[in-house]
Amino acid sequence: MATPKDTTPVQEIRPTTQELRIPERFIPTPTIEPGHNFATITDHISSIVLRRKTPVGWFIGLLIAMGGVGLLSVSISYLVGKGVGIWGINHPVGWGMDIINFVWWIGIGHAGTLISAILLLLRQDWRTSINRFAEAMTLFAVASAGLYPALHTGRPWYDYWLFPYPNTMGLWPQFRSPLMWDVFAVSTYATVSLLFWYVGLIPDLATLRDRARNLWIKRVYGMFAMGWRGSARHWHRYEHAYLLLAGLSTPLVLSVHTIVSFDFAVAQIPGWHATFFPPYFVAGAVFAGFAMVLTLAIPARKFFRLEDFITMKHLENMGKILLATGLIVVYAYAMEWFYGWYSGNPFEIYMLKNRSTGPYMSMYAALWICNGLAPQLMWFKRFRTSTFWLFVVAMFVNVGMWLERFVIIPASLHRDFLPSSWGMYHGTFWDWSMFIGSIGLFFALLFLFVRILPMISIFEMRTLLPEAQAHTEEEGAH
Amino acid sequence: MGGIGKPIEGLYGVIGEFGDAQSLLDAATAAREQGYRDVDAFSPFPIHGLAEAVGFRKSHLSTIVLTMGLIGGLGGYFMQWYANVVAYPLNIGGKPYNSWPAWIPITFECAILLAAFGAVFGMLALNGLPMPYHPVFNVPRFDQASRDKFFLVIQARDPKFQLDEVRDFFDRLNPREIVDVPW
Amino acid sequence: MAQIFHRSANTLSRVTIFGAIFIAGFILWVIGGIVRSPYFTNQGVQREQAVPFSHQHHVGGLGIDCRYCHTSVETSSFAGIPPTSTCMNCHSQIWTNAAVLEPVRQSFASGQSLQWNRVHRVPDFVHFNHSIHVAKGIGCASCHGRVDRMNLVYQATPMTMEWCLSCHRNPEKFVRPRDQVFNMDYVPVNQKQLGPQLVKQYNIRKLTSCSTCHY
Amino acid sequence: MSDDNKLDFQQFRERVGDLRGKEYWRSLEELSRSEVFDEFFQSEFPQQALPLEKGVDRRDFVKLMGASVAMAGLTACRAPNETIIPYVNQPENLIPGRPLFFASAMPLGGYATGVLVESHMGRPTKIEGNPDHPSSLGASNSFQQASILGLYDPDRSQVVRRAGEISTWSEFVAALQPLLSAARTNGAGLRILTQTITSPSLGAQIQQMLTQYPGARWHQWEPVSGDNAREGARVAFGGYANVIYDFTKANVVVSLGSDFLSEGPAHLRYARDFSARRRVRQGDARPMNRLYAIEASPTNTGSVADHRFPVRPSEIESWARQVLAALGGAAAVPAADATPATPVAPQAMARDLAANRGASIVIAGEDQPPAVHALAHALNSALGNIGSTVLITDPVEVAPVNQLESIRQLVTDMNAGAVQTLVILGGNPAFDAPADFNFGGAYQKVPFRAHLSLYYDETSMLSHWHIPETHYLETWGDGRGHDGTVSIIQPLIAPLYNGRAASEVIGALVGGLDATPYQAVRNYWFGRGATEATWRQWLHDGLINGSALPARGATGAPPAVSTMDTVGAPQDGLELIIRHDPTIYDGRFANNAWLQELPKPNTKITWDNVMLMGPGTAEDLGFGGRERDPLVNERRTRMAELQHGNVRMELPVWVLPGHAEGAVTIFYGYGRRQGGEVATVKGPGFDTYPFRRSTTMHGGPGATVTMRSGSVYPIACTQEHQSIDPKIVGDRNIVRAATFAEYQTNPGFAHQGHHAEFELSDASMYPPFQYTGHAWAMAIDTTLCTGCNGCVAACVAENNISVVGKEEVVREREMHWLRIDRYFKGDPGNPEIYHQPVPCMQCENAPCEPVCPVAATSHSEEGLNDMTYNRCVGTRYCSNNCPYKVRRFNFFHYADYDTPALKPMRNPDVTVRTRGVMEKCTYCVQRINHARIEAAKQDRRVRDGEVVTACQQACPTQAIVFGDMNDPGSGVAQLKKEPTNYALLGELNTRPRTTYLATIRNPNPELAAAAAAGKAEAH
Repeated sequence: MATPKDTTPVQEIRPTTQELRIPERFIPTPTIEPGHNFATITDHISSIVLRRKTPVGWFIGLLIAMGGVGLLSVSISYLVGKGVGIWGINHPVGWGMDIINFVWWIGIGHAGTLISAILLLLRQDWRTSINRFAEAMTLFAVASAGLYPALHTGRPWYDYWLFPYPNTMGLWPQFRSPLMWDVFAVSTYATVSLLFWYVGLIPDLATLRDRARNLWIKRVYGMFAMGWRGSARHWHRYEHAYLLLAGLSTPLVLSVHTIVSFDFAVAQIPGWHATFFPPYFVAGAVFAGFAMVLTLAIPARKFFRLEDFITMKHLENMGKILLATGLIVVYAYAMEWFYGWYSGNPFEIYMLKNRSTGPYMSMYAALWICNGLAPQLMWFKRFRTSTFWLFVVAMFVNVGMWLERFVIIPASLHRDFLPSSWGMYHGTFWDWSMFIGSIGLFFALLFLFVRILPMISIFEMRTLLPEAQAHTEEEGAH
Repeated sequence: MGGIGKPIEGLYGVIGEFGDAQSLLDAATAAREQGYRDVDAFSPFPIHGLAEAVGFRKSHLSTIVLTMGLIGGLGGYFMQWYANVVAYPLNIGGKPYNSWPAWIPITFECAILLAAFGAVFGMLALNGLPMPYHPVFNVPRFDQASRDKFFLVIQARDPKFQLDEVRDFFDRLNPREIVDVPW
Repeated sequence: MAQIFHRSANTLSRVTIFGAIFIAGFILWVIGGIVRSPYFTNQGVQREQAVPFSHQHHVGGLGIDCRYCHTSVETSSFAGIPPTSTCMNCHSQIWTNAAVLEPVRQSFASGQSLQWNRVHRVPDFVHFNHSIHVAKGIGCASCHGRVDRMNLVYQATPMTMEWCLSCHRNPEKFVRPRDQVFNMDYVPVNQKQLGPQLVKQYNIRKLTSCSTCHY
Repeated sequence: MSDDNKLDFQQFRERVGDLRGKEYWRSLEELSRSEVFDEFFQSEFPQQALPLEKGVDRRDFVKLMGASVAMAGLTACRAPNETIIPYVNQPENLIPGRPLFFASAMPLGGYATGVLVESHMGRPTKIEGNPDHPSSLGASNSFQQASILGLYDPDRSQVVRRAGEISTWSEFVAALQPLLSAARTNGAGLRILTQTITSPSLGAQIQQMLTQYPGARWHQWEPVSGDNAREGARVAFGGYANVIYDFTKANVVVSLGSDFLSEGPAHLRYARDFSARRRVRQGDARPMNRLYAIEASPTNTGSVADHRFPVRPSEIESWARQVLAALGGAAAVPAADATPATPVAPQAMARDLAANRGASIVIAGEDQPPAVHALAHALNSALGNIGSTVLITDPVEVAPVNQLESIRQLVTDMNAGAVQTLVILGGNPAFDAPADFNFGGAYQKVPFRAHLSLYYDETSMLSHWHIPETHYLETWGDGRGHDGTVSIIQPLIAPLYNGRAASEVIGALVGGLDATPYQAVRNYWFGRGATEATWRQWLHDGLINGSALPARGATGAPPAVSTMDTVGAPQDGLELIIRHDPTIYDGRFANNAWLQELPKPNTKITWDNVMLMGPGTAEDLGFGGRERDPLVNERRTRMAELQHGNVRMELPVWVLPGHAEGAVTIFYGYGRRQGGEVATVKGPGFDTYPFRRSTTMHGGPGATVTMRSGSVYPIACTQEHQSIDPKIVGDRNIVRAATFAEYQTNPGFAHQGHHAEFELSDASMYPPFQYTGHAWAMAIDTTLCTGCNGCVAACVAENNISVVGKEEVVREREMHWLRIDRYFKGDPGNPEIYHQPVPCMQCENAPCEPVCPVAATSHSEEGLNDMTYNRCVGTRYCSNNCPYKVRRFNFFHYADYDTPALKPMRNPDVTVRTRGVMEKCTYCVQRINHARIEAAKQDRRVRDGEVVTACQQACPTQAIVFGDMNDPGSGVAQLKKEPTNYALLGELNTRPRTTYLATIRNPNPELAAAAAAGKAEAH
């Protein structure tokens, strides 16, 4: 039988916009630049993964990240060997950068699922080109976050006591504790995000399986593709499952940071004990998450020439989201003052006084600048549409969200009820080394991801093309 | 190549390759109209209406997910109730043994977790995945199915399957090519 | 496109998935068994002693009361390990030159203590008190087993926390009349009826607060 | 055979039963001779009458270490193989696993205070006061509590040394002989130097020695000496005398720089008596006493005074004179005197005193010059207090001398080469003798130098011979209390480190009699009519009844005060005050980590000595709040150079509100160069003895201080205070106080007005938990707390609390379960000072519990907030959520598992905590459980007073009361009904079981009015 190999190079097929019959609304800021078809999309994205030669920049980046991982492992060994005393924590400040970083990472870990799930339900098809990337980021952020609760305990080798299992002590976890809620929320979130991400990957893994030339690489991708063959029935169930997952992830993603906020809201320390923490934290998480997506997407699209797929439309939308969530966060900051004043409670009032004029006032001021002022630039289109300014603002927000957690955790603890036990908190070398290390871990994973997996969902990109539209007669009729 | 009316040894079916989604959809519809039942279509992305066109009726996924979710929720609550009320009741900060409000978060998380498992593994199971080996992979150009080509297969086990008729049928749809798919 | 996997891969892949789940469950089950096994609890592990002292002979045979040697069992948290002089009370009269007793005579002459290998050991963060258990009608045999039938003493019960709790939660299942505490052969007759009655009589409380044992 | 065996056994146990009742207070002597047992064993096994001359010897002790069950902390789940090592001959009455209590006495500064020592299987583990002893009445102070650590201290000297080389006792004795024979012939050249001695037996030995060597001389030196008191008494009464005060009879007390509540041999007794007149209760009509304190640097006594006048040291005398003058006393006010800040005060005080003739006390501080002491006596006689509230007895010391002159003489002779042999019995003169004497230099001129001391210290370094001294818990001895009551000191354990007692060294000098300390003491008293019975009674009681010195009749002629030399008018410039350190005393306790880590009263500084000054003075020196507060937040402070005379030294500055302006206080005792790792490395501090010259023993005018801007010094202070706005404390109703007058008109003041908003609220979405059975609770009377630290030290000793060291305290990681919060109120120049002991509140709605993910902290059915160390994973969430911040976390492996010497010291009833575990006060649950078990064995409820927490037991003023809230008859239940009873941070609905009785002070209405008037003018 004749089997002519399809060797048509990418450049040859470049129909014009007219030929592609691209709807008007796409022209100004399209989610995908004109001139693409199934083949070009497929080849471009998969080639990033499959091309033989790895760019030098990637190696350099991975090397630096791996340095961070090294630092992390040193810090962890020293921590387990010596005790949490190597950190700056003390009485009264029992939680320092360990929990700050945990909350910070978890917050960042929200964008992915949010983009994938909620924007999917909202039929925001511009999400398509960034969701894969964001989901990966989520997973790696949650991985970094997970380090801290596990290692912040005084005796980490007994952490397994937090899991309910029948034991010779006849003891069980104490489920009234928000930390137990954390255990379940974070592990569920990690698992579901992983599944969601993997399900999204299956058809693309099949694509890579078919594109790869080396048999073993084919087999590896083939193994994870689980023999996906694009059957119509499979596609149907697949989309159904994906939609259900999205539906499940949406409340999940909201619950996770709600529960993280309970760690504080349930306690009665002034500055923690506030009923509006859940929405406040969730908004903060989205805020932080999108900032991190921008921080990563802007360099990535440049480096891998993905401007065609991650267009200015995406960046601008994310800028708008930054602005929206940023305003919610600022509202929360304002409410803290209102509640403090309205309660007339001396402890609350002093807590606010101490935040704004106490030893950590500089932190609090910086927090307002980063999370309050910087995002306001997003009101203006010329900032929203400038990758430089977007990146700058995103960086401000990243820092700001870390400061927010600092202000909430140590700055509330260090002066609580009895002045006799007031104290100060300062991060030590090991606090910072562990933080930097976790960032290293995050980026190391990210670098590996972009090298071995498609950072943009290929099959979903295909559906964005007008050719993807097909109609049965009945539909065609009217 | 066997006789009329009965499946042919070693033949899975006949597959036709098409250039775009529309023609695949039309082909699938045509095949159904021809009365073929064991038809399947392959595309690089989900095509609206294609599954129905090849005779897909209904997915039972929702039921599975709902059941799993309920199991998860009830199980989660039971776990907490058992641990803190039955197994070792302790006076924790003067709160009652059965402090149900404190148990809502974990109940919820457990429900979500199991429901998600239901969705993913249910989908895979219903799709009969993993299935790394499948006859259609024998089709030389089938690797294009995950790029930009569209395929329609009529299986040999279809009661109406007649090799020549099927080939003719495909010819009429003028696909890029027609291939017999061996087992 | 050529097949990249053999036909068998289909079965194989499914088997591995289910196999993995099964194996994980199996391993957990095994661990659960191990921590309850003598390897961890030392239950039933006999320990060599400098002097092969036989409770079977002294208690079962001669019928010496537990308290003759373990003098402080009713007064103190610590039941007491008899001083050499206690051994010599009799063995200065009988078996005065039995070879096995040489270490005892040695010890008494030199003033160097006999060294016994500890058989029953609760962790240092558990504060167990013999006297109150005896006073509340918990028999020696309930925890230490039929010592009168042990040639070399071994730990008869697991002595894990869940084991302690089994009685602290349901004392009525184990309590016996005070005068039977030191009786090795005591067999409860209709504990169902006697137990609750004794619990009331000795006003035994269900002590499951953490600070009952841990402080 | 088994039957009659059982029968005898029955009797045997009955007898044990009889004896057990008397277990407490039992003496080793009694232990060894209990007829019941002898007879029993005689009859049964004649060949085994067990001889037991002494207590538990070292070999037994080593065995016991093996036998004791709870040795170290949490271990792995896999049990290691252990061996049990029983006795060979078990002492009767020693019931393995049960503590015994023995009466003894702890000497300090020569004076012996009765104690009860808890002994676990031969290991002394805890000191309690002896309720029968007049100097303590059952209370105990931090020195006594910490002496347990002093006993086991591995840094103690363990061998005889000759010129630093290891030697033996017999070699020392041999080396002595030629010298002694020489001394015997010409007599001269032999000197001994001791500290203050009240021990009759030792005194007798020394006298015997002096008669044996006519030319020999006996010198005494103690840095914290009573010289001024002695001289004052001599001026007043024409001879050395011992003055005893009876505060139970005093309505008005005037303290002239005296810290009688926490210093001096009788402070425990005085604190008890004084507090007896301040305990304000419903339906108790007795008026509250009133305390005026005139002092320079704040003391515990001053901190609880109803009126505290911070004045420069030199002004105290003029105050006294004005009061005396106002009373029409013998002496007019010398014209030279400056008039004090508030002229109205002395008159008012005088009127108050006059109104309470015979029922008032004027007491002068040990550091005050003789003149002030004399004036105090003059005032007392003028007020007719002598004979009623003030008793005069003969001196308690064996040979009272002016010790400054005594050591001056010694040094002169040494320099003159007149000293051939010097034997120093205890003390550390090379470190603590007056700087201008250069004792060390003179000492080295002596051909034969021997030094007996607990540590190989600065003096030992310079000695030919060093002999390790026995700790008081290791040897026999005797001593007198503040009123002369004699106690026999009996050992709890054989010398751990081959120590020798002073009596043994004297024995060696006298030659011939090589009596053991036991024989020495025993022979002395049997020589004075003691019988076997009385002797055993004394040991049992811990004192010789009726051995107190008789009070002299009131001296007719009022003391002559006009004649004596006066300090003279206050001068310009700063005045220097030199005081001994409140926690490590004169430096002898510098190696005691418990005392080093004890927050010093009022300053709350640990591990260091600082230069104290008032806020105003600091401002003048350019170290005001703006410069100070940021540093203090960070547990840091500035260095300043202090110059006095020709001595200059850089010292860390610490500003203490209420410190007299124009004066600075420094503390001596730190800066040890030798004598233990803790003393020299972990807590070195600064050696301020150079400032202490024979002319400036307690400081003096003419000091200059200059700030060193650059250098910053870390201070391990457990409670920052400069940065705290008193308003905050007020807003939060942490301290609730009123005057006695206000209380009488409105007893419920603690729950009214602003306080009303901060009451316990029962609002809860859950039904309250029902506590049938016991409900343990505590009430602390803040009126009575003097901040003396006795309770804190007791808590450390009882609960095996780890020492963390200066660096960790600087990092705010101190581990004390019980802390004494100190709050200032009002004018920083002269604030009211409040002490508030804060243990775990044992909240019924404990915020710490619901947040623990593993139920490591939970509630017992008796309402205790249990902390299960072995279950704790260390999330620290509980500590974060504790509003009182009483939880303590083991950030590192603080507990010392390795040092063998420290293992037997630990309380076997309390788990030693490991790294990564939270810990906290549990109301001494081990004591509760012990009591509950004993009660349960007798089928009864635990009686009130059967459980006494360590802090309660130590407290000299009985400010802490613990018991069963559900027992209406219990003391604590009564106090909870008091109108002044309030819950700290009650509005948080934590329902704390520990509550406080509001502070009540009794200021002089006249002065209050005057003050108000003053304010009015100001506005």
